[in-house]
Amino acid sequence: MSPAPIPITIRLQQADFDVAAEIAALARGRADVGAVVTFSGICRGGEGGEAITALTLEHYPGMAEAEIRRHVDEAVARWPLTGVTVIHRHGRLVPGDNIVLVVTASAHRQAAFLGAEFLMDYLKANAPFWKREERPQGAATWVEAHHRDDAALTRWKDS
Amino acid sequence: MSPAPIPITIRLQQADFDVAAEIAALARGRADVGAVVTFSGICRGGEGGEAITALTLEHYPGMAEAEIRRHVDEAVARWPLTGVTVIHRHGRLVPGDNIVLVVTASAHRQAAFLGAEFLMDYLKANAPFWKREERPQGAATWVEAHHRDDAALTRWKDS
Amino acid sequence: MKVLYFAWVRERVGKAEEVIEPPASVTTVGELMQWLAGRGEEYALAFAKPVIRAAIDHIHVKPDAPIAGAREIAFFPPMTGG
Amino acid sequence: MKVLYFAWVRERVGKAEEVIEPPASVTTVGELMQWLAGRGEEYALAFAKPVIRAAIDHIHVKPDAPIAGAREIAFFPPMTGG
Repeated sequence: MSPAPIPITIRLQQADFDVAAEIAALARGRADVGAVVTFSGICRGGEGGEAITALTLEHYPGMAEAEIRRHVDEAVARWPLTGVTVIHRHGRLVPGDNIVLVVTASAHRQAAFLGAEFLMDYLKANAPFWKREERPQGAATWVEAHHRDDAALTRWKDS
Repeated sequence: MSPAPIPITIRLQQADFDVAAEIAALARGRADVGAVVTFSGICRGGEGGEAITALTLEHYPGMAEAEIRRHVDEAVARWPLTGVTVIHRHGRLVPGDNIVLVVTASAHRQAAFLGAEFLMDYLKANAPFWKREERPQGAATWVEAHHRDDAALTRWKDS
Repeated sequence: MKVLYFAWVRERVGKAEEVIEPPASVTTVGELMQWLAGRGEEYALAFAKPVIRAAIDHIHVKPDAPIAGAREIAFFPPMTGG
Repeated sequence: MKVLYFAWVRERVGKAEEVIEPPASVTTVGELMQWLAGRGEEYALAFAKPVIRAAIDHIHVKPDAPIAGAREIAFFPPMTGG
């Protein structure tokens, strides 16, 4: 018997998101959800002492949805999740703005935590998004990828 | 230089909580928060095929707050968190009701995830709360502690 | 010395708290549990299971912990919060 | 064959997408990058760094991936989303 399909939502949007509404969408009216984990990524105002005034997120439409969907499907195959929501914003954001939301629901806490961490690690390293930072002085610069984000993925490799 | 104190909120209450408001309390107006993780524990309607109609949570006032505070302080010492909120409900709850909320904020995602998982593992095994389940037939019974919850703690031991 | 009972320990003893005066020969938490178990049928039932946990002044303790100086000792089943 | 450019690859090339017709001798993603790099100064600049990633029809690929049958090939820097 293959498991029943679970609610999966993936949205790329300029608009902000509502964490409480997304939690409710996965938990309301369900008696099998015992644990909901959310991860909110937020635009910070600086990095290593250097101020950032804004962040522009460019993405690859079509591939971004497909790449996120592949990883959500993998998370659902690996852990007994009852629902997954991923929302990634694009466009120009300022410090304090939400960037990304991952919500995972499950009967128990471990699956929900692992699913959310797995998805965030893969979003950081594999989802086709690029950040450009604006600073008080000087031109905007593209953020360089962190080695630590690739390193984070080794945790999820089989064997 | 000792680190600046961070916002820590611990509440034991009968009332429900508002996840969005608790996230905002740790992130709004701050330029150093890049990651917020929430864990919501929710009353399920059954366990292993047996229906549950309600859950009553008894706690040890005074010790519950102190025990949670000790573990929040340990989490803050272990990871660079910028804020922590723990809310645990008590009294009678029905399936779908929120039971517990942990919110952790940090500059980066890893500390926020680890802090939240650590706190949930310790809340499950060490915080003085006891659950009594009501079923459609028969008397209410006290939930037995799970060995897996004690096992989960071994992950956080030093060395 | 104030003693508190929670969950099914409370239900079996039939009260949530009481003030007790154990003899001087009772020096540890484990000895106190044995002494309490001898106070009557309801106590014997409450303290029959070896799984009972204890806390002194809000700190988890093991059966060999000394009770000298304790203001408040609590007995309860393994915790099931979260 | 449609080619897309993102982030600083797009900025250096000076366009977001174009249709190209590489010679038959260009069979892999890596060879296509070399061929593109020879199309002018802006391409040479865009493809100078070895870190550039590629995707064929929305799937990440390595430089040795064959381009035969590809509808859409994208070039971009390492991703920085999330």
